[in-house]
Amino acid sequence: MDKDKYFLNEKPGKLTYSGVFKRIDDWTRARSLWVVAYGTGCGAIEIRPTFTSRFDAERLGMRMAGTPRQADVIIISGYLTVKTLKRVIRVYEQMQSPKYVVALGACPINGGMYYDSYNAINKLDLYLPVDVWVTGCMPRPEAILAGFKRLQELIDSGRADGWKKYIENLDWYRENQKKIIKNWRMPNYNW
Amino acid sequence: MAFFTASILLILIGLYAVLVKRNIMKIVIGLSLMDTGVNLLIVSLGFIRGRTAPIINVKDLLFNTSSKVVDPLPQALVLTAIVIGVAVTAVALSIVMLMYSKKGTLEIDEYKELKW
Amino acid sequence: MVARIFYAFLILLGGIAYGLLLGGISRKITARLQNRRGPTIFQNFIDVWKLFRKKTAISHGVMFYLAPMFRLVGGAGTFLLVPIVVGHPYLSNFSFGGDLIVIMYFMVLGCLGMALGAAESGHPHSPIAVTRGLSLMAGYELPFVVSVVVLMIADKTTTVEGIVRAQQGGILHWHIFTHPFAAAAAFISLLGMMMSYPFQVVMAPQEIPIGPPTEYSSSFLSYMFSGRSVFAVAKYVLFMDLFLGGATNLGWAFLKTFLIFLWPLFITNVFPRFKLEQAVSFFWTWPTLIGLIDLIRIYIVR
Amino acid sequence: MRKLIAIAFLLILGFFMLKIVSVFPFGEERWGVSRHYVDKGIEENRASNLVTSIVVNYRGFDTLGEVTVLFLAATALAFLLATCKCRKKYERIEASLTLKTASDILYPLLILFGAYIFIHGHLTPGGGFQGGTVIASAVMLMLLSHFTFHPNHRALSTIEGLAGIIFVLIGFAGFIWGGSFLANNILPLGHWNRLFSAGVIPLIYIAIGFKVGAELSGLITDMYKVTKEEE
Amino acid sequence: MVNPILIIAITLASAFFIGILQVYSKLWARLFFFLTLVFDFFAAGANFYGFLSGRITEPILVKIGGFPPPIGINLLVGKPEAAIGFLIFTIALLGAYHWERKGFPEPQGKIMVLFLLLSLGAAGITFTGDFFNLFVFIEITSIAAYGLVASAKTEKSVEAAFKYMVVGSISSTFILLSVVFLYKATGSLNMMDIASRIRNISLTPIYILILLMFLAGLLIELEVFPINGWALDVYQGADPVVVAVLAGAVVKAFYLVFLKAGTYLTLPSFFTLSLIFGGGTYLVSQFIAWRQKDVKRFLGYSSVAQLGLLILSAGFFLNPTLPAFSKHLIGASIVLFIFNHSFAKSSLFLLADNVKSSQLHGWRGILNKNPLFKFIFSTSVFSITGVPPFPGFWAKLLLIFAIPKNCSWVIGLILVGALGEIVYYYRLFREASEGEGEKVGTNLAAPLTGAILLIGAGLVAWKMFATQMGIMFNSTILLLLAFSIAIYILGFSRILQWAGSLAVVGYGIYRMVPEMGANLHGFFLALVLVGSALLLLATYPTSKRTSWTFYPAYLVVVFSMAGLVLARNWLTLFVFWELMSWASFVLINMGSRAKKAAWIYAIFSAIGAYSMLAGIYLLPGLSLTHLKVAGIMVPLLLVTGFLVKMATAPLHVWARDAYGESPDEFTPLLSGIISKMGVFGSLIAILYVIGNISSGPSFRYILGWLGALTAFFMTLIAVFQDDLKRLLAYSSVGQVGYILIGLAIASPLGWNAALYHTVNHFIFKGLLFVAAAGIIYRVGTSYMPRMGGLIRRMPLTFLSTLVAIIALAGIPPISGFAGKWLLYSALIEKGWIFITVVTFLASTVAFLYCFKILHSVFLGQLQEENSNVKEVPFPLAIVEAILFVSLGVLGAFPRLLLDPINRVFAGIPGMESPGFHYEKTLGVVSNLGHWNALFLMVFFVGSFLLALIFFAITSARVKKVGQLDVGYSGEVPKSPEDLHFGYGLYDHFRKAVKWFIYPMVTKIWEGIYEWISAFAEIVRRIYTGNVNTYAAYVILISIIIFYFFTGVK
Repeated sequence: MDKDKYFLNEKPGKLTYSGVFKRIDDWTRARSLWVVAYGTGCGAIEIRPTFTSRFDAERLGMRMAGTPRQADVIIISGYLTVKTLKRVIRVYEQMQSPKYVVALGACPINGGMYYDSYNAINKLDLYLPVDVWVTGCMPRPEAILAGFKRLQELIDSGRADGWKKYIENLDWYRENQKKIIKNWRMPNYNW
Repeated sequence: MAFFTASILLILIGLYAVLVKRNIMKIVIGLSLMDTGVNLLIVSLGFIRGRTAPIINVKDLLFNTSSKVVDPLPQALVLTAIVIGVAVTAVALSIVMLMYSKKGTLEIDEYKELKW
Repeated sequence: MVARIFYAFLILLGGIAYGLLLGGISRKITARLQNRRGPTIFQNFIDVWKLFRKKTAISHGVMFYLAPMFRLVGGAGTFLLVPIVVGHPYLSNFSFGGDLIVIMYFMVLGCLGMALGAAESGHPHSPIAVTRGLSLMAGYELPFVVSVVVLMIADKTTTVEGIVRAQQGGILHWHIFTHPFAAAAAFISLLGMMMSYPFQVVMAPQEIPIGPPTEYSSSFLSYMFSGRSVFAVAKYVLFMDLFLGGATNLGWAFLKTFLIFLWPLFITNVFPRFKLEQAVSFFWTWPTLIGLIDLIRIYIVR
Repeated sequence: MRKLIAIAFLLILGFFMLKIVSVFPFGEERWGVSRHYVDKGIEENRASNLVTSIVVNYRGFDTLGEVTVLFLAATALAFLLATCKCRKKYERIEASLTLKTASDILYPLLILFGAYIFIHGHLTPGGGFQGGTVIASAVMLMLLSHFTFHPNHRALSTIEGLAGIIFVLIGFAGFIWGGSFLANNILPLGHWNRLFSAGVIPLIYIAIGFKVGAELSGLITDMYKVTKEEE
Repeated sequence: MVNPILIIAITLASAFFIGILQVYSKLWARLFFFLTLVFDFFAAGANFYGFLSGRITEPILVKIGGFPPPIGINLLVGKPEAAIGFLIFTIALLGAYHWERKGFPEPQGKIMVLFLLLSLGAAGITFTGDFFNLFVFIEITSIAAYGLVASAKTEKSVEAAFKYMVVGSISSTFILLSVVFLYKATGSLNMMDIASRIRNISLTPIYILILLMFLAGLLIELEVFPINGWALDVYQGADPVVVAVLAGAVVKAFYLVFLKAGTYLTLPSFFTLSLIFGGGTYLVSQFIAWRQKDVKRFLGYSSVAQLGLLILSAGFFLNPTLPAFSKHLIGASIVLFIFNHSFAKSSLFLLADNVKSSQLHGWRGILNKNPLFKFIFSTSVFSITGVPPFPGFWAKLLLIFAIPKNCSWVIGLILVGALGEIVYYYRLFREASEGEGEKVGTNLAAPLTGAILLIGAGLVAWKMFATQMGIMFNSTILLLLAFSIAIYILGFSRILQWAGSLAVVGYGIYRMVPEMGANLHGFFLALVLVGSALLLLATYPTSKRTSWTFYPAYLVVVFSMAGLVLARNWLTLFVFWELMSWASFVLINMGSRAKKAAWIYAIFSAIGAYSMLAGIYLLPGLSLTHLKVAGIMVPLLLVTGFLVKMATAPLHVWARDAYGESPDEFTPLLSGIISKMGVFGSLIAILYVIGNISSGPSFRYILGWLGALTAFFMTLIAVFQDDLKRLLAYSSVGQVGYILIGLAIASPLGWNAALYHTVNHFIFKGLLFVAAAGIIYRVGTSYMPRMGGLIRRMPLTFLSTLVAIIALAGIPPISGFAGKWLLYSALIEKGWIFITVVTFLASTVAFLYCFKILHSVFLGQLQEENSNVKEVPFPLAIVEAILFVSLGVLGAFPRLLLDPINRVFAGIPGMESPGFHYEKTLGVVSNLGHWNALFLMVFFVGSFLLALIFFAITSARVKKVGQLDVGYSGEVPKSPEDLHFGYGLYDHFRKAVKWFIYPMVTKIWEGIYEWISAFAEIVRRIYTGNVNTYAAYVILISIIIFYFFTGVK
């Protein structure tokens, strides 16, 4: 595992993550979560109320990002088929660090009602490092907001490091991913 | 005057053939007629009333000739004109023969490949 | 000169901060209009910091790399060329560098830079958005030019200072009152310049999410964000100078620019969106015609 | 309609022509340069026939051109019909014995007559052209009556060319010895109304006679042959 | 001196002799035939030379038979007769030689006799001094011609011969009748004698009628419209060799008779008649040729038209009221016309003989088969259409300037006709140079001789008449032009030719240094020479496909521009203008798909040149000083000429394809410098002419509007071009529109703006076109959607293009802004506010295509097929570097250019003060505003670097990602093609502005073309092909002549 290659380590002699800068960084990251909501399953319908007037996720500093390049959080909203997984991985890998994964509903945890489906995955954390799970089938916006609140706490306290784990255990994740995605044909991981 | 009128009429008849006739031979005939008309006109232009031909074969004519003979010059000219007319007619006929050999018809309307 | 540069730097920082703040305010107001609480008005500062401090960024090539700098310098340059307080040793900025014509062309520099960078990313959305932006620019430039020419002819000067000076002596000397139609045209074209609804075609979230900077991320994006903010402030200040009689001190400047800032904000929140061709046609007809009223008046009265 | 238009055109044209000739009353005495020919013709050329005098000497150059025109016509005709595959129109039948015999008798006579005409061209009405035509009519008569009659084409060409050359050479002789082309002062003019008189005029007329005879014969032969070759 | 009678007699004798000889030996006959022709040629030549050298002063009078004129026939050979005689035998010799090489039709002897007698007849017509003798010779000629026309023995040729014969017989009947009537009326047949006798009798209507009858017969032979159907049929149907001799020699003899008739038969209505018939024939024929698809017939139309022009000139020549100098000029012009037409048309017909098909499509591409063929063809066509330095040009010029001012409508007629001529001749040119054609024959010696004679005659005419007309040439320019042509011989090695060209231009610069920069002329001279040298540097690598002619033509363009800007005289300017236009036509035509473009360019060049010529004609003086003219016509005509080259709307139609399809290495010059000649011209036109007319200000205001509309519409159209060069073409045209606005303002500020922008436009557009050349050279296409991402492969080109584009868009720190700033300042100062608005808008729209160039070519996705392209070739890169550095330097220090411009204007009254001054902090200060270029540059570069350094230190780690690694909704893109957005980049904008980009002007021009073609189509239907009809026309026209030109009712 080449940590320099993926910039997990700090650049020597530059502004570091320690001290007051780290504090500010974590604080702002927690309060400026830009979300790419991948509407994989029925959870997609819950994202809209979350972000609009009634529940107003924006007051937490969140907003929808138009492109994975600018996003901090990816929401896996519901069951994930093998076909979709490939896209999800690709989107995740195009996001810039630090980045977080929020999984909604039962399906990403254990397959939910699709536990025996031939093409729905049962355990998302075999393939992507999930920071926050929000259970329910589906979770209501309140629950989603609660999940994000939890994510903010994690970030603020510097514990949301799924992206680091992903890089560190990239080989393991890849193996799992390739096991289930037969026609791989994807560019190599960038970060 | 009758000579003049007649020869002009001949010319016009020739021209009429050229203008109206559809048969190539008739057009050539028209041209020939025209020539004849012109020749006649020339000769009659040279005529002087009461004079003889300009051939001085008698002694009497040797003196004061100009009051006794007609103008010889138009006659000389007409001689040339006649020969030229013959030549043109000959060439015309040969061209007509050639034309006929190409298309087998003398109808002028068939010879309109060149136009516009 | 050094002091001048130093103050200019400070003013620039102030301008960026003001711009970010205005952005936050606008988000807040929008949220309130939509019956939401909305983010804090300092949300933009948080966003910029977060973006600036992201750990990684990607680049697609040299132009891609340089474009945010272009954008920032273009915005900052425009801001610094427009005098905030005419005659003030520092607050008149670098307005000796050029007159209104220079400013109008300098404004394009930043856009051009960003367009180049965006285009180099190779993402199809970028050129779509850039071409839309340029087309829209061709649209709103006409009424704006009409009103600017009205002012230039009326005041017999092409400098911003001259135009500001011509408006001194009372509120009724402001061009917004002396040349109401030209001002109206300019303010309608301001809507296009600010790319607010109904002219929100460039960053059209519905079909080409966030437009040109699709591929930009992290610190690049934070530069762009700052550049855009200061650019907006530059436009407000310019409009203040052109139509609202300029400012005699910073207080007036803040007040007037804030008023100008409110105008597109209120429009943007109540209108749906034009298609691009509708937008261009709109700009080339109604605001232009309105502006022409004053232009013809000037032409005759002159 | 076409005819009417044509007639209208021609009537207008005829009107203009009549207008022109109406200024020259018929038979009116009106001398121009020909007064000189009439008055001085005998003195200068000694040719009784003034027309000949004009044709061969005063306006001899025209005559040279005239000869050329005829030569041209013959050449052009020969050239054009040389490869012509002109279609045969009707069957030819053998001429009757009477005709054959008569033409056999007439042939030398006609040639003789033609020769007479052109030799006496400066004395009597007639001359080279007329004589040549008579000769050619003799050839035509033979062609029509005899299937087997073939004038020697080479000989005709040679005669034709030589006669022309002689005409030009006589002109040249005038140029060299007489001071100008076709000058009639290189030979003694002789006496009025004699056969041997009028200087080069009879010589030229003889050359023309040969030439015209040969040319017209050739012309007729050419035209005749075209139809005949098809048989 | 050779006695003319000898020529005729010997020819006759040998004709008779050949008649004998051919029976025995064809070889000897042929030998004799040529011997005779050679003798004739030398004899006629000796006479002509005698007259030329002054050894023979009096006309040669030959008394045939020794009789003085009225009695006997006589030949009268003066200078014109000798000349025409020489011409006849030269053409005859060439034709005979050509026919011999091709093979005489059988029987050979006969055809040789006919041929000999044809030339003899023509010579006789020329020499004779007797009317009846004339008739005889006309008959000789005609009969020989009937035979020769039919000599091909095809259906067409026989038919043509028959028609010729019928109409010819009517003609000779008229002539014969009138000769006899003349004799009857005057008592003489001698021309001189009749002339003197006619003077003594009163010309009653009847006499006039007789003369008219003669003239009618002659007019039939002279092929005037509409009684020339037979002639056209002959041209189409007969063997081209025969036609060459007929058109080249025989008709000229008839023309001489026409002149003689006009001289001797003092016909009062001769002038009117020749004007009506000559002018009518000329005009109508030039236009009905437009729809003609048969090349030979179409050359026939051209012949007829030329003859019409000659008839018209004859009318003027014999007009007694003409001043002596004009008469001299017209005489010279007639000589040149005859020479030009004889050799050029004969050459063309002989060339046509080498081409299998006589249909237009059969000529497709034949020029590319044989360079010699191409040379002859181009020379002949150039000469006929009046391209300098060929005799046709001088002829036209002399004729036009000889025509008195009260007949100036005739000029219009001549020029309009000439325009029609350009249209169809260059359509043939276009067809013949397009693609690869069938093989052509190699029987080219005779036409080659013709072509060489044409060139020689052109040079001689240049030497003889240029000074007489007041055209002054700078000897250095002439030397350099000679060098330019000489470069041709280096064509075996392209690099040598290139180096040689550079050397010649370098030498030119060295010689011209003293002239440069001192005044307006010097300023443009510097631009032309230095600019061309730079652009020439960049031509080498991409000029592979072009021919030997490329560099000579290029240099001719360059030096004719130098001559043009140095001209102190309108006519000199015009000559060089034409030279430049046509040399650049040659260059444009070298583009492989540029044939149509070149055609349109030729047409519009001609429109411009002719209207300019008409303007110059109407000017009260020729020197480049302030001229007082009345009315708006003169400036309008002059300016139209210049606007064409500037491609100002609505005369811009040629520009798109000419710029887009011309060879890539030439386009920079076309856009960068040649278009600036229009600027120069407009500048001097505004300065010297428009400034002095009473409606000058409003005229200039209209010009300003033209410029603004050009700028706006061309810019708008440029946005939607997908072809790189076409886009740049429209852009170029639009930019020149700005210059025109600056010129039209005519204030110091405006002219400063115009000249500044002129130089600047040269720099950035030259750079862009050079870059385009390099890119197209590397990528192999100019279609932008197929490029993209080239920044990765051509960084230098991208950088220079970027700078050029910034200059083009006029964005501040780069120099392009200076022109914009000056222009807007001038406009606002002047108060042309609506123009200001339009101009502003145009420059905003320009950003659209600027982005398009950068994006489609350099940015976006690199296509797979371009993944291996290299940076542009070295010379191009150097030129790019020089130009973009100069853009940057000028951007920071505009005074480097503004000061020289101010010096240039210092000498012009009213322009002494430039309208602005310099201050330390404010930079350039005008009455209205200020602009500190250096500050902006420093500020921009400084803050940019600052931002960059700050970013580099503080930012996150930046990783370069792959080309295809873009946010693509999680998908993995397959190929760059899917991602590159190049095609239809501005489709949405198109919807918004669709009302503005409707190609109205193009449609209007096309409409004009179609309407004229349709009209021509209707008119040419009168040639029904039916001999009855032809005869009827003859009668009708005769009647009309008789009716209207005599008193007889």
